[in-house]
Parts: sequence; C-alpha cells; structure tokens
Amino acid sequence: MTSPAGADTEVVLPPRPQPRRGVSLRDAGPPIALAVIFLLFALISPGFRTIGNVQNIMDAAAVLAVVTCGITFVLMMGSIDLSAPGVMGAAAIAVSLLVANNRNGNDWGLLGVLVAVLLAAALGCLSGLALVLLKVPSFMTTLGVSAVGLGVATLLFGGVQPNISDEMLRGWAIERFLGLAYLTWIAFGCVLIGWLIQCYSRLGRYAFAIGGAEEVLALSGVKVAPYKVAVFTLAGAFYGLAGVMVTSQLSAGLVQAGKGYDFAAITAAVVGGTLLTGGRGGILHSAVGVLLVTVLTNGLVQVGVSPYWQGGVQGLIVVAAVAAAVIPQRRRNQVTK
Amino acid sequence: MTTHLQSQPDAQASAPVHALEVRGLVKHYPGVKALDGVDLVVHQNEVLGLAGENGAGKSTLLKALVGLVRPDAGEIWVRGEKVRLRSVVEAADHGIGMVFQEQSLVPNLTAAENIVLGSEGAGVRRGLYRWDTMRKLAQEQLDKIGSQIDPLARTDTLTFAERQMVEIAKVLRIEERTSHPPVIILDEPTSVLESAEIETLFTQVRRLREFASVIFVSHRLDEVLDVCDRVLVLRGGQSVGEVSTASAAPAELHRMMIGSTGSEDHYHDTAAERSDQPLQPRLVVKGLSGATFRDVDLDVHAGEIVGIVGVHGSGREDVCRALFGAEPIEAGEVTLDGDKLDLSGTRAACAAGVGYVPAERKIEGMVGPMSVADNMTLTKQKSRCSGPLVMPQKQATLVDKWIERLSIRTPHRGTAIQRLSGGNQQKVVLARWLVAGDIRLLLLDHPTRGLDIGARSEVYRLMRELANSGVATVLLADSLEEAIGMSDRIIVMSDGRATAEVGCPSGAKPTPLDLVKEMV
Amino acid sequence: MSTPVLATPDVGPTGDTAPVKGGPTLGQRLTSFMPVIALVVLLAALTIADPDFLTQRSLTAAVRTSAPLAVLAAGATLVVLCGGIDLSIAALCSLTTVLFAMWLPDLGGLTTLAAIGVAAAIGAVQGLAHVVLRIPSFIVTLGGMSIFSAVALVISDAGPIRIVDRDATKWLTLYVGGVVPMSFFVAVLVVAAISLVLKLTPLESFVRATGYSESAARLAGTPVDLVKVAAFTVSGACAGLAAIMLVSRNFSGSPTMADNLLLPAVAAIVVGGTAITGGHGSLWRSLVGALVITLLRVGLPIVGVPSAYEQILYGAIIVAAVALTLDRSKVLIIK
Amino acid sequence: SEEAGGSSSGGSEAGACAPEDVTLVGQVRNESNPYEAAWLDGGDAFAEQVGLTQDRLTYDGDSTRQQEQISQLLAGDTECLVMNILPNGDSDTPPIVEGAEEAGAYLVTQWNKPADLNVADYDQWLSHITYNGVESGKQIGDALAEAIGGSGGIVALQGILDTGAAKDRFAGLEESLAANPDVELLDDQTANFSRDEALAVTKTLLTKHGDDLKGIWAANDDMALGALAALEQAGRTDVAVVGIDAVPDALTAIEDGTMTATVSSDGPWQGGIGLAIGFCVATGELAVEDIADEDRAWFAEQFLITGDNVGDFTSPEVDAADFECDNVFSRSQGAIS
Ligand SMILES: Nc1ncnc2c1ncn2[C@@H]1O[C@H](COP(=O)(O)OP(=O)(O)OP(=O)(O)O)[C@@H](O)[C@H]1O
Ligand SMILES: Nc1ncnc2c1ncn2[C@@H]1O[C@H](COP(=O)(O)OP(=O)(O)OP(=O)(O)O)[C@@H](O)[C@H]1O
Ligand SMILES: [Mg+2]
Ligand SMILES: [Mg+2]
Repeated sequence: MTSPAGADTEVVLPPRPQPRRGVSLRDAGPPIALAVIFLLFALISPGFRTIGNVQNIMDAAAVLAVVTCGITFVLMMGSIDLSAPGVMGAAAIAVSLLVANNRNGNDWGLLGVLVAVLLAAALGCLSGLALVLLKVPSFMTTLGVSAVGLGVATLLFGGVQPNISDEMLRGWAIERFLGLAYLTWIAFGCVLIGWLIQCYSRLGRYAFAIGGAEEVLALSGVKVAPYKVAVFTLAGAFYGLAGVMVTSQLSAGLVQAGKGYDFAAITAAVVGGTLLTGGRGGILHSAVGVLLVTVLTNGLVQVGVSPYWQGGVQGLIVVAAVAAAVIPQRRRNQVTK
Repeated sequence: MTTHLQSQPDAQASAPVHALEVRGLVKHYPGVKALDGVDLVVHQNEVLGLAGENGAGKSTLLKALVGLVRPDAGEIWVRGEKVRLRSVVEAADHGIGMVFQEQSLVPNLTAAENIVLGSEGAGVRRGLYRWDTMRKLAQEQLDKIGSQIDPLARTDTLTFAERQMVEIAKVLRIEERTSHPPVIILDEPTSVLESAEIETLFTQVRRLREFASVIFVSHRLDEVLDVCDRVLVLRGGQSVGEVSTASAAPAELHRMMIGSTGSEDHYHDTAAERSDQPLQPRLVVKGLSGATFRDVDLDVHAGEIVGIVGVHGSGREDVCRALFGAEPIEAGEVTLDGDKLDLSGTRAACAAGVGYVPAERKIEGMVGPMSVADNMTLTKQKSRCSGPLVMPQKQATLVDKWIERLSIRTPHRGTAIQRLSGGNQQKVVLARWLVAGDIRLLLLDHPTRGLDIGARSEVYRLMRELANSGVATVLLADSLEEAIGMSDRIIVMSDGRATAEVGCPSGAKPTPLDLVKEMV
Repeated sequence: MSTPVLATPDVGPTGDTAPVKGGPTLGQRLTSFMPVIALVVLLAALTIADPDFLTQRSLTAAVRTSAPLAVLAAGATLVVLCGGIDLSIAALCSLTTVLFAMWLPDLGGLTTLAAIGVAAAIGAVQGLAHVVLRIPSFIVTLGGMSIFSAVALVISDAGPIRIVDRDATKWLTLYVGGVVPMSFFVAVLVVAAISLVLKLTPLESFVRATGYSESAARLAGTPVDLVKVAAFTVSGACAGLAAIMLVSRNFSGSPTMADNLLLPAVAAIVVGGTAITGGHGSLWRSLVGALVITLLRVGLPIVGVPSAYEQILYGAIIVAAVALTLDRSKVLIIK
Repeated sequence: SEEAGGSSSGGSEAGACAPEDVTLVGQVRNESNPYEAAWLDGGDAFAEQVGLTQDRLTYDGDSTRQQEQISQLLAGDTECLVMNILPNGDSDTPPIVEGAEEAGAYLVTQWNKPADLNVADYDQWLSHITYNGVESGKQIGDALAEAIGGSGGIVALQGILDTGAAKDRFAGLEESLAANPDVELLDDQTANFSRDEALAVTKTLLTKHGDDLKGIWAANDDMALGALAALEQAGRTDVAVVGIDAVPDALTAIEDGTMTATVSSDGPWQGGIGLAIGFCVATGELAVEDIADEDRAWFAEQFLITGDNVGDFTSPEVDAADFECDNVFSRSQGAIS
C-alpha cells in the first residue's frame, strides 16, 4: 500500500470492521513475482547473479522507470497514454539541438535540457487539453499527439543526425555514483518525486480520485479538467526527461528515441498492479513492474533464450505473473475489463 | 391541518427573511417536466420535509438548489437575495450543501479526504497535503456526529452505513465555510441506514436546527413526520400542499402525495390469502459456509417469505449472493424442490428459477445507458424472443404491460434507465424477474430501498402475489418493521451465523424489540 | 415507528406521464452519421489538395486497401463493445498469414477455412484466459501479441513464405460489378452478417450490458463469460480473414506482415465513434473509421504532404475526427 | 506522352515519354535516419539534374503501409511514372512488382527481393540493385577478427530477423568465423537495427561475458553506434566494433578510432541511380531489351571502410556522371547469383 494512511496514524483508533478480503495480498503479488523471477534466474544463470549484472539491470531500467512514472499518473486517472514515443522523440531531438552538438552552435547545457522537458510538457498538455476541451478519449488524443511529436521531431531532425558533445549530458550516462550511472539516480529521483506527488500533493491525490469516481469530484465542487490537463502535462515532462536520458545514453538525438516505450511502460505499470480502469496502484507499484520487466529482459538474454523466442517467453511470463497476482483477489462477480 | 396555499407566512416563523425561497422553478427533461413551477420556502432554524412519489421531482429540485441542475425558469432567493447557482461551490458559498441520494464518495480515497474534498482549507497548503491537519479537520466533522470511523480508512473498506456517516460529516463542512446559518439538504439519507443510525442522524438533524435550516427527504413518512417541522408535498413537479407535522398522520400525507384516497393494510398481510404450506420446503440450505458466513441452515417453503435480519456485517447479504451463485461457497448443500442447486454461477441460478435483486442498484442492479425495455428483459430473454430471434413487438407489448402494472414513470420504454428516478429504476429491476413468470425462488436484498410509499406498497403487493403463486422469497428488508410486516418467518443472523428463528405468522407478529434482543 | 396503513394506488401511471414516442431525435440521428460526414469531409479535403485523387480508380484502390484494416477493426470492435480490448489482432493476423502460406501446398482449397478456424480458436483461447483467469484483456492480448509474434518467427524461420499457387486467394482480387473490390465486398458482408446476428438476437443486449456494466449484467444472469469468449473468437476469426486478404495482396505470408496494423485498427474503431470504454458503438462505425484511417495513411502522402507534416496532420485529424464522431450523450465520462 | 517511342515491342510503350512528363517517386522507410534521408536527397539531386522534382514517400518501416501507398500511387496516372523503391522486406517486393507491371510504371527496387523472383520475367521492373550482404558481413567479420588479433570472443547483433539483409550479413559472419577458427561467437542477439535496443542488449551481453568479450559485430551501423555507447558507459575501450552502412556517425567514430570498420553502400547514389535507370527507359534513351540480363539484378559496388581510408568517404557527393544513361550500370559487381 502506498497510501499514506498507515504513515501517520499514531493515535489509537477504535477497532475497524474486519478489512476487506484480499487487500494485502493484492499489493503483495507483484513484489512476490519479482522476487520469484529474480531468484529463478539467479539459480539458473551464474552471469545473472553478479553484482555487475544487478547494476546493469538498474541502469537498464532507468529510462523505462521515468516513462512509467509519467504513465502511472495517467493510468491512475483511468485514462491511457500512448504519446510517449512522439513526445520522447521530440524531446530527444530538441535537447540534442540545444546542448553542444554537431549541427549548430548552441550550447545551452542544463537550460537546454529544461527547454526540451518543457517542450515535452507542452505536448503532454496538448493531449490533456484535447481530452477536456474536445472531449476526445485520451487513447486518441495521445495517439494523435504522438504522431504530432514524431512529426515535429522529423522536422527538427532535417536529415542530419544531431550528435551531442555536451560533456555534462554525456556524463549522465557514463559517470557513476555508488556503482550506478547518474541516469539511474535520476530515475530514482523521479520515482521519489512521483511518489511524493502521489501521496502529498493535491494533484496526485486528485488524479487518484479521478480514477476512483470522477463524477463525485464534480459533485463536491472540484473542477477536474485542470487536474487532468496537469496530469498529462506532468506525464509529458517525465517522457521528455526520458527522451533526454536516451539522448544522453546514445550521445545522439534520435527521432525513434521513444519507440516501444508506450506499451513497455503500460505493461510495467499494469504488471506492477496499477489498474487500467484507474483508481488503484501507484508509483511504487509501477517501479516494481519496471524492475520485473527489466529483470525478465535481462534474464532471458543471460539464460540464453533464442532471440526468436524471447518476446514470446516474456509475454507468457507477464501473463502468468499477472494471473498469479490476481488469483488471491479473484471474486465471483469481479469485473475484469 | 393542510393548506393548499403556501404564500401566507407561517406564524411561528417570524424571521423577516426566509433562509431560502424558491419561486416557480421549472425544469424540462426530454419527455418529462421534472419541475413544473415549484414554490418552496425554508425558514431559519427549521427542518422542512419534502415528500412525494418517486419521480415527483424532489431530487431535481434539490439539485437545482446546489447548482447541479440549471432550471429553465424560476428564481432562487437565499436570505432575501436573488441568486444564480451555477455550481456546487457557488451553492456552498451561499451556505447550501447537500447529501445526495446516491452515495457520492470517492471509494479509493480516505474518509478524511472525502470529508474535506473540494474545500480542503488548511489541509492543503500550496497544493501539498498536510495529512495531520487533514485528519484533524475530518475528525472534527466526525466528532460532530459522534462517529467512530477512522478518518484515514479507505472509504471502500467502510460499510454502506459508515459511508453514509462520512457523507453527512462531509456536508457539515459547510458550517466552516460560511458565516451565515447554512442550509443543509439531505436527500433520502436514511434509506440505507439501520434504526440505531437513524436515531443518531435524527439527533444530528435536531442539533443542526439550532443554527441551520435543513431540508429532509424520505419515503418513510413516519420519519418525516417525526423529525420535520413542516412537510411540503410535491406531485408531478408541482408543490401541492403543506402539512404541519404536529397534527398530521402518514395517511394524510400519503393522500396528498398521490392525490387520491384509499386505505388498505400496508403489507397486505391477510392470512386468508395464504395457501397451506406443502410438507417439503422448496429451498433447503444445509451448512452453507463462505468467507463471511458459517454453517447457515435455512429452508423456505413455496409461498413463504422468510426475512433475514442482522446488524451490519452479519453476512446475510453474502448468503443471499451465494444462493444466487454470485459468491463462492466453501461448504454446504443447497436444494431447490429437491434438486441440487448449482451454485457455480449466476447463470445456473437463473436457469434454475432463482432471482436476485441486489442492494446496490446503481452498480449491480441496472445497466444505466440501456433502455427500460432492455433492462427489463435482460434476464428472461425468452419473454421477448421467439426461437433465437428478438421480437420487438412482443417485447414492446410485454414491457408496456409491466410499465403500466408497476406504475413505472418513464417517458417511453426506450428511455435509458439512468434517466429515471431511483424508485422507478428499482421497479424496472424488480420487473426483470417477473416478466417470464417462471421464478421459483426470489432473493430480495433491500428491494424497497429508495421507493416511495406507493411504490413500496406496490412492491409488497407484488411480493405477496408472487408468494401466493408459489414463489419462495428470501427478504433482506429495509427496516425491521418491513421484515416483520412482510415475513412469515424471520431468521436472525449475527457474525455470519444464523442464531435464531422467530416465527411471525399473520396476527401474531413480534415487535421490533423482540428481534433486536435476538440480534445482539 | 408504526406500521402505516395506507392506500395502494391501483390506477395506472398517474399524471402527465402518458408515454411519448421515444425514438431518436434529429440530433441523435445526426451523431450516428458523423463518421460518414467525417469521411466525406476528408475526401473533399484530399480532392482539393489534389484533384486527381477523386477518380474511380483511385477510390477503388483506397477501398481495396482498407479491406483488411476494416475486417480487423470490425472483429476487435466486438471486444471493445464488451468493454475489453484486443491488442493481439495484428500479431495474430501475421501469424495466420504464415500458417496460410505454410499449409497451402498441402491443404489447397481448404486452407482458407483452416486458417480462419485456427485464428478463431486462438482468439477463443485468449478469451478463455481472460474470463477464467480473470486477467485484464489488455494484458492477455498484450501477452498474446508477443507470443504469436514469436511463434510466427519460429515456424516461418523468420522469413516470408511465398505463395506459388495463387488460385486459393485469387477470388479476393476480383471485382464485384467491375468496380467494387471483392475484398472490400467481403469486409462489408462480414460486418453486415455480424451486425445482423447481433441485432436480431439477444446478443446485442448481452454485449452492450457487458460493456456498460459487467457486474449488473452478470447479476442479471447474462452469459457474460460466454459473450466475451465469443467476442474474442470472432475477433480472432476476423484477424484470420484479414490475413487471407493480406496474403492475396502480397502473395506471401510473413511473420511481421500485419504487425503495424494494430494502432490503425484501434484508431479506426475509435474514429468510428465506438466508445473505448465499452457498450456504445457499432461495427458499421468501425468500417467507416477504417476508411477514414486508410485515406489518412495513403491519401496524405499521395497528395504530396511531406512526411513530417503528414505525421502532424495525421495526429491532428484523427483527434478532430473523434471529436466529431463520438456521441457524448452515450459516454458519460470521457477517460 | 505523344512522342513517338523508340521501343519496338513489349506490353508497355517504353520510351514514349517526354522528359518533362516523367514523374519521379522515391520511397524509403522514413526520413528520420541519416542513411535514408541521404538516399532521398540523392534522388532530389538527380531530379534537379533533369529539371524535375522527386516525390518523396516514406512508410515508416510499415510493410502494409508501403503496399497501400504503392497501390494508391498506381491508381493514379502511371504512364510516365518512375519509381525507385526500397521494399521493406523481401516479401514486399512481389506485389510492388506486379502492381507496377500491371499499371505500366517503371520500377527499380533495391536491397530486398525474394531470391526466386526473376527480374527478367518482367517488362516494367527494370532492375534490382543490392549489395552482397554475405560479402559485407564477411568483410567486417574479417576486419573484426583482425582487430582483435585473430582470436577471442565476439558477439553478434542481428538486424530485424525476417529481413534478407540481416540473414545474409549473418551468413557472412559465419563464413568469416569459419575462416578464423580462433574467433569464437559467444552470443547472438537481435537489436532490430535499432541504436536504442542495441545499447540495452550490449549492456547485458557485456555483463554476461565480461572480459571474454573482445569484439562486437553489428549488422548495421546504428546498432554498432548503440554498442559503442554501451561500451563507453561501461568504461570499456578494449572492444572492437564493426558495422555496415557507413552512416556519418560511424565514419566519425572510425576517424576517432573508437570503431573498427564499416561498409559503404553510398545512399545518395542509391537514391539517384534507381530514378536514373527508370528515367532513361521512360524517355527512350535506354530500352529494356537492351539491358543485359546481368544488369537486371545486380550487386552494386561496396567499400570496406577502415581507419586507413575513412577520409575518402566522409563527405559523400553525388556525381552527375554516374547517372548518365550509358553509365548507370557502371558500379555493377556482377549479377546476383
Ligand atoms: N438527468 C435526467 N434526464 C432526464 N430525466 C430526468 C433526469 N433526472 C431526472 N429526470 C426525470 O425527472 C423526474 C423527477 O426525477 P427526480 O429524481 O427529481 O425524482 P424524485 O422525486 O427524487 O424521485 P425518487 O423518490 O425516486 O428519488 C423523473 O421523471 C425523472 O425520470
Ligand atoms: N466482497 C466482500 N469483500 C470483503 N468484505 C465484504 C465483502 N462483502 C461484504 N463484506 C463485508 O462483510 C461484512 C458482511 O456484510 P453484509 O453486507 O453481508 O452484511 P449485511 O448484514 O447484509 O449488512 P447490511 O445491513 O448493511 O446490508 C461487512 O462488514 C462487509 O463490509
Ligand atoms: Mg430522488
Ligand atoms: Mg447488506
């Protein structure tokens, strides 16, 4: 449970009516699955259980973790976000043209990163605005914004690969602190910030509430539209940062920097226990999901599963993991969409 | 003492301005005139009751008072000032707050958050939550109504009644919001409460009267007369009269509501109608155990109505669901007319002639956007099909017949059920089990929740009719009185076990107190 | 509290509630035609950009092109109407192209039926996994997507399989009445057949009830699980049929052939105005949606919009199209 | 189109077109990678040379979309249509060929073609140009073997598994391995020709094989560059990397000495040559019958680029002389066997 409910209850409270069945197990499922899969790989593969590989897994999870942070807020509202590829691509190209690079004389450094993230946030905001103003489902607005982002990125790309020479940005991927790349620490920072937003900010709590019962917020006099736009903007900012991180890793701005991250992040969030219908889950759930997915990807390579089969085996395990996680909470009249 | 004109000010309310005044409010919906020139006056420090049949326009009127419904015509005056209310917030700023008929809490937030939702005040600073303050704010509200609920409990872990308390605590926030005496609107707050909680609520309402005005809606007319100072009766979207509660009787009120007279036993409990019970019970439950109930034995004869009573958490609801195959069981044997009843799923239960009316109508009872006709025939497809094909004409005739029989107020059989008033929705859900006429066992979970007295009476009559035609009925009643009035026998459940059985044959009914003794 | 003794109104509906006609209003009729209006507007815009676009040959080609997408979208629409989503359609379609190409030499004329049958069975398995294990359809079909891709890669040895004997698919390349491509004709037939079955039987109520409110549907004794499995089965079969159409067009089966049709298919469903949350929508809408999406995919570049702007336009237009087509009175909350 | 044609027979009226009536179409996957952008630029250069413009089509690596575009294109005016097409995969070529044949458009394809599809069987399909993937795979394999001193472990990053290019190149690597028995292939994984995926896969392979890993063979430069980024982040400078395509970044890397070798296919030339062949036939300067059978499907010249000769390739220019009608087959290395 990531709800702060338990965090600061120091007074002794009257006994509660018995808790709902399955509450604790529901949240324990994904971490247990993570542990089991991790142990399994560690048993099978000596290469997997090295410190170096664990560092590698953490590093490899960094970008996905940041994307998932963003998408989690959207999923919590019960919306969906497919804009990551476009937004990341636009941010990646933008940042690579703003920091020191081979295409132009810009050398904006950290400011360039900031501008790229703002651009991404603006694209996210666009999804949100289209959702609340045109009343178009987020599935479509984000798909549209993704295409717009890719278009903007292709325009900026202009046929010549922008490569970055900015030492700071390149250093993020290369330099290490306590064995982990700076990028990984950035991802940790994002998860922490995401968690704080989720638990301690009105934005985060309202996002959660919108997923739970949007109509009730309106009855209580809360205008949900600004919060929805804000959530998509926040998600866009996270994607933008992720795009910057990919650029840092590759030392080059790629239009395709975000390819595949949309479904990967949704998978991670859902595997971690965030419901697509909204109102449940959260950043910490998603973080577990990200690790689970990354451990799987890494482990299958380590174990030496044929590249032909890897996708399939991964799909199978994800389904099995979710199935195992839902067994304890299965109820007769439970709604599964 | 009934007056059909209300413009003359009541002597007892000597305040120069009214807390709230409504003049000629009109609201059209496609096919319905929900409000047709309603007038209403609320004095300072009084509890005004609002009575009327299902669909009379009560909820619509009240929603207009909190800015959720924009009236087509008419004026609203608050403390002598004409206002236009466009949102809940604006209404709250004028000191008007409301507890809605359908529960409106965010299930995945804590009770505290729900209580302060939309007016967090000091609980949020610069967009950041201060949980300590938040809990204190919520605790203050809960203390006002003497509730023991943990403010930091997630709302969906609370029971129905607890959630209702949270709603009331929430609306009381309005006191903090305005310096004026507030107007608090309670739309059917008691329909989901047990008698003890109702008493708590009434204490609250009486306390509120000290400094506020209250509008109170209930279909339990005795309650209305009990707690209100004055009752306004609505019919067909118009105010048809006013009753001072000091002298009125429920019957008089009811006559005004429906606009006709008549007198009959509310529960239609005439022993003569009942045929002799066969020797073999229709439903036999032996040692039924599930997650929230243990070793429940139960038998119901054809034509018999068996009530199950119990406090919250007694597990009676889950027993009902288990009998319908909607809840897994761990052990036990259930037979219907001697054949083993398949409890593996709801479909098997339907096929065996079992019907179930769930308590949470909005989520489980009806498919909101679908038409009245489709909702009514959803279960018994046979009734509208010939072979595998749907016969629209057959369906239309059948549905119209039941709309007429149950006096369901709907513009058309094709209207989406979510557009109907709560009571009328419930009638459609009930009708669903009656259309085919092949029902053997009917499980009713609070079947009259939210129904007006006429509709309720109609439901009771239906239940009787069904019983007389041989249907075995299990009833989780809305109140102990209802259980006593309707049941032939009452099973008392507590902590998931059936602890006692009280016979209540016609003419020798136990009192509610007898039951309460068994329940605790 | 006493037991009130009160009257029972045994009169009919009181007051002014005499039933009025409840047919759809003009506005409602208009919203149901919105997808068509969107299509016409788009076509007009493309014609203005390049007058040559509005020739019979060009339109025939566009319609022919849209057939596999339309069939894929139509099948998946059923799942969406039930409140779920099927992300595996494209991968399943690719897998079926491989199976078809592999089986054709042995099975000959029966291959078409066999391939569609297997695709339907695979769809059914996913449906079963969804209802029995209670895994969200998004996850089941996401898993299915990667599993089918892997299987297709392995059995095809990661390469396209060419079809030498084209007779088995030749019928799909014919034209009905000389102008309507057979593949599109088949797509229309499929949509018509499924729609008719839904309309004439209680299935439509079942599907909508399941999509709008699954728990209410279940407690009303509706065969929710059966309906869902059936929807996935039909979706699988449609993916199989779309595969045959692709094979007839490409003369080969390949393990990644249709993979990129997933998002366009879902976009077609949504552009048609079907609510992604379930309950509201229809297969006809998806058919029109598929035409809109096809025009965008092929029309924009052909009339000379540069690649970068094409993407931006595509994004803007699909959002605008949905803004136009979605009937918001049926979908209370837009997520 | 009213001009008397120089052609004698054949289903189509080859050579019937006035130069200004010719429509030139170049189609590649997308404009957001340097190689294909350069290809389209080469096409533009040729078009300018003959006073026309090229219609640039991209299909985003989506086979279905390519087919859809082509069939829409062929539904328009096809009389003097010249198409220089990069089919997405082998299986995409036959329908394009048949479509062009039926519509009477002039077609040149590059890279992908099923082996058993014979260009000489068609009148409108003028030529198919490709590079000997086995050869290039072997060349860089050998260069890699030499760079690691003839012995040690290497890993292979494969391209999109169901493309002919990926398979041929890998076959070339296998030939090279046979010739260098002391070089051991430790692992082969796919990174789908993507820089981003290559980064992640290489990181995992680095931890899996550690210091045993001496070289990385990548089926294209994008993946090689992803691998280089991974090496940089791991602080490894002792691993040799080779790729194919000679994208600008790879050439820079070779100049810097961080990459060992690549193979050039000269994108701008590819973009121009296909249009040139088509243009020559359409305007009657070249008759299909006169094209020798070995020029209907041929391997174009490719160049192994290492630190020694990289200077010659860093600024690719299209040479107008290459596109003269009697010169269009000058780079042929012989017919595809
Ligand atoms: N949103 C709506 N759209 C269309 N018709 C509506 C809507 N809301 C209410 N109505 C209609 O207006 C009339 C009055 O409804 P209202 O809910 O005010 O009744 P009520 O007196 O509160 O009944 P109940 O006792 O059942 O709650 C009913 O006929 C109902 O069908
Ligand atoms: N599906 C469930 N999962 C977890 N807890 C449940 C579930 N269903 C019921 N409960 C809890 O089990 C207890 C028994 O509930 P139940 O509704 O059966 O009691 P009841 O006697 O019907 O009460 P009421 O008079 O309010 O209807 C309650 O505390 C309820 O919150
Ligand atoms: Mg009401
Ligand atoms: Mg109950």
